[in-house]
Amino acid sequence: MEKRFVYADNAATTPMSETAFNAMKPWLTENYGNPSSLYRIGRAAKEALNDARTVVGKCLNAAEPVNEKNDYAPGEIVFTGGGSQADNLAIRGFMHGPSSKGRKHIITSKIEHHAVLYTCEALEKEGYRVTYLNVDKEGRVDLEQLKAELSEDTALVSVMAANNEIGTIQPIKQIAELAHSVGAKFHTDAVQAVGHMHIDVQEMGIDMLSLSGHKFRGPRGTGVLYVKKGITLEPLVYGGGQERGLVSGTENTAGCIGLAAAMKETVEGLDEKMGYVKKLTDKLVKGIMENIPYSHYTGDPVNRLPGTASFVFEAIEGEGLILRLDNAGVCGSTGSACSTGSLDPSHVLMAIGLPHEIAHGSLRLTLGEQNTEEDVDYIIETVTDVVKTLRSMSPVWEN
Amino acid sequence: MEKRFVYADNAATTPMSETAFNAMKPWLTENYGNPSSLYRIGRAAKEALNDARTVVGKCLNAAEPVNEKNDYAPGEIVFTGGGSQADNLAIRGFMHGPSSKGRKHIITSKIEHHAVLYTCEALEKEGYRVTYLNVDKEGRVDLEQLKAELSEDTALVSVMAANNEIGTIQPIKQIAELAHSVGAKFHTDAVQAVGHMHIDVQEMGIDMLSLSGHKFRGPRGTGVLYVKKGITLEPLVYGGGQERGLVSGTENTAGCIGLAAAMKETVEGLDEKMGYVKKLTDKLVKGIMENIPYSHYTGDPVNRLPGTASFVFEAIEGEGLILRLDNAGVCGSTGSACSTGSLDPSHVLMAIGLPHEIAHGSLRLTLGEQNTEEDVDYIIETVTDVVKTLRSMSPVWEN
Amino acid sequence: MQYSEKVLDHFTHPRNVGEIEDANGVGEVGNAKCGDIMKIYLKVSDDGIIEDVKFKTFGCGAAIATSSMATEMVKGKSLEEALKLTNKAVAEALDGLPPVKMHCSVLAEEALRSAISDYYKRLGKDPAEILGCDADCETCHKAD
Ligand SMILES: Cc1ncc(COP(=O)(O)O)c(C=O)c1O
Ligand SMILES: Cc1ncc(COP(=O)(O)O)c(C=O)c1O
Ligand code: FES
Ligand code: FES
Repeated sequence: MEKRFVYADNAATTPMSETAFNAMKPWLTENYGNPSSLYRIGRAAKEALNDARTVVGKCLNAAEPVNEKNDYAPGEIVFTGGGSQADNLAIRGFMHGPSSKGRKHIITSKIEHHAVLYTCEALEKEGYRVTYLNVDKEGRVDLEQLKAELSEDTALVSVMAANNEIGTIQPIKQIAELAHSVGAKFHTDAVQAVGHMHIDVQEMGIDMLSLSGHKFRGPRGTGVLYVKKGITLEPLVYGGGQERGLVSGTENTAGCIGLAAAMKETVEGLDEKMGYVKKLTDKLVKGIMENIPYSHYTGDPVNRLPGTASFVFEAIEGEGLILRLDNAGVCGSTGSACSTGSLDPSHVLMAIGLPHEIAHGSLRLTLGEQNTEEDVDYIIETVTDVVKTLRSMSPVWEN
Repeated sequence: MEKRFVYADNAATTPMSETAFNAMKPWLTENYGNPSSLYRIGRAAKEALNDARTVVGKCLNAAEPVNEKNDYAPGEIVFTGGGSQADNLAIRGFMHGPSSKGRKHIITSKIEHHAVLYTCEALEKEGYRVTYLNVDKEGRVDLEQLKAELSEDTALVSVMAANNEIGTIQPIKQIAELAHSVGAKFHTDAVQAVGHMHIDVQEMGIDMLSLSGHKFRGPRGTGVLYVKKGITLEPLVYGGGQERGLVSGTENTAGCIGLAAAMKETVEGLDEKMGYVKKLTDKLVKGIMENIPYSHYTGDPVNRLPGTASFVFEAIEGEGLILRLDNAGVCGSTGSACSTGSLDPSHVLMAIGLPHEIAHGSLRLTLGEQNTEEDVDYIIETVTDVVKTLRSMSPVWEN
Repeated sequence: MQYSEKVLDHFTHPRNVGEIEDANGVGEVGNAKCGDIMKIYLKVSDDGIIEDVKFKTFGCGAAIATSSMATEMVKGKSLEEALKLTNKAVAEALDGLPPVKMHCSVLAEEALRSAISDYYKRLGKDPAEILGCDADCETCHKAD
């Protein structure tokens, strides 16, 4: 097959869409008013920012706006500098703020993103108690354990909507209900979910939700924390009082507008687009599993993000795999420890019970609507070749 | 005079420069690799990000890079989502981190930006002790008070390089020396200073310095905290470990590159550009003071930012002034309480000793290199007219 | 904070600005420390109709716009009708005010009541009997 360039790492970041870029451009250049300024060009920026808020609110089915022109249910949509900032604000801000009502217990899962895990660990040092739920082999959180751990001291349950490494989708509606049954609030890190599955904060009982612009073809350095009306957080950034005082700093108007434009675009016709992506992914998974012996599919085969295909290959190491795939024009990622210089492979692969030596050979390929059948054929062929080559060099490989 | 549009609020934000936009553009569109990714397009992003770091480091005269291709004195340049984030990280991160060595006292000034003041107030609630230094009528901090307050318990002195409302420049080198004399570290909020005066972190004895991209014609939502080697902070945002673990989150490559490009451009030929801006500002101040009776110049007439002209006019209120100037095409700002819906006028105008009723009539005009002599003539004429009209409507004005 | 087009119009082209030389009712409320003072001049006819009204205001855009709108709304009306004018009605007539600016509209209502009170006082009547108070208490001189 002819060499091609295939970007199959859409869970890491996505190419910005033309729609998003075009929406941003005027706000990067001619429309430079500061939204806090009193004069016309400032007010225009403020209005555009609130329009962006409204778009995001609608995509999540947040509460109705209080009035046509102004904030979308004032404060429900809080712009941040990315998904990590949203996660930090949600968890630290909630536990330190009045809405936690003195409760000191957090429940989360073992396979959360580090933005959630490390925030929780920092809170543990301050004296909060954190339960990290186990997950099964396919990455689904243990609901029985959740039920057993919930108590009147539980302030917050934070479980991601979908996992970034293996794509497993969690039963968040059920988790939210359980959390609410003891009076706790529910936060979900939906950074990987937005644009890949339907989200309805009201229907799903979500109290807080994090998302990140660049994961759905919006700009880098932009994110949103949805905060249900009535919840009061401690600020992440103190200062001039922007974003309801939660994330002070002159607003990145262009970024917020780009995020909203990308979100609207991504949510439109989602079913159809995801149907297409899922078909590609299924083909990819089938091809790889058939071609490559001693390979294992990771994640939940049914409840998973349509674009995520993740594997482990025995007897090889992930970093080398990524670098060789790159030479062949394919961009993917790995949870191998070697890729980060740490000792342990990805905490997610550990949590689903993979032995160290196998977890090292992990590969995550994440497809988007830009990908084609030809891309998939090319990936299958390339991965097969590369795995074969690496195995032929591996002392632990016996034919 | 013919109506024109004059943007004279460069301290609020600046129009992005073409250089910055052009530098960013490819990183918004075609070069979308995540800097943490192992493959080529990821590594290219990482490299570009570190080049941006190097540019910023050079502009501040940070320590020499450890090697040619990599981080500028690893970690000295930390990218943040803006000036407020840099201030929060510097102060909260330092006090909570190991470098404060258990000392519990902070010294700052009464005229800092709210990003500093409110962070300090939050720390007070946690049990830290904060001294807010007085300033004189021209806005210079009281060095005698500083000397008297410094003790072995003082961990950090944070005084802004130049004030955003009245433009007064502080003797930061002297302040840094005093801080060091008791073993405290020195942070300066240089958000308004960068691009308007020379900054040399080594020569000035600065341990930490905050800056914000959009104040010198770079992009919104980008900033930097310079952190001198050897200082360890607690993170502002926990997560994937980006920016030395201090501000986790997928890097806003385009934004950082835009900031660096704007910074380089702004620092080149600074003397000449600032000479030009100062001439304009002097003319503006002279014209307004001569034309308008019962007007007062605020700030230090000598040690001030070259582009800042700030005034108070008796018997009128600032919000109305700004709105009418806007109608005439002139963008400026005010510290009036009415402009923000708060009860008190700007804390800076209070700190320099202005009575409430006079502080309400404040006007800040901040010029940049884009402004011309004609702009200045037009501003003088317009402000004179508007002040006259508003006074004619004011019950407290007697001819 | 966003002003409606109407607020901006009344702020930019305020109606009835100035003083009335031979006013027979003058009221002033607010204080400069809070950043707003409003003074209203009334020319009331013998049969109790507001023939002319003018104002002077030291205050924000909303303060000036509400002064302008309030004077428009009472011009040609009887004192009884004028006394029924509420700050809410003034704000509504301006297509609303930002929440943080509602207190500025109170000022217009109070200044008007104060001027009407002054008119009655000049006639030797006790305004408290008609207004329910003499429109000169501490509440009337507070910014919000
Ligand atoms: C002195 C000073 N510090 C901090 C900031 C905050 O910067 P940013 O709005 O980029 O967060 C500003 C500007 O708003 C400022 O003028
Ligand atoms: C599940 C999840 N949460 C949070 C994040 C953090 O988002 P960002 O990098 O935009 O801060 C990511 C992506 O990196 C993610 O995949
Ligand atoms: S007069 Fe001060 S807010 Fe209206
Ligand atoms: S309400 Fe004003 S005097 Fe009573």
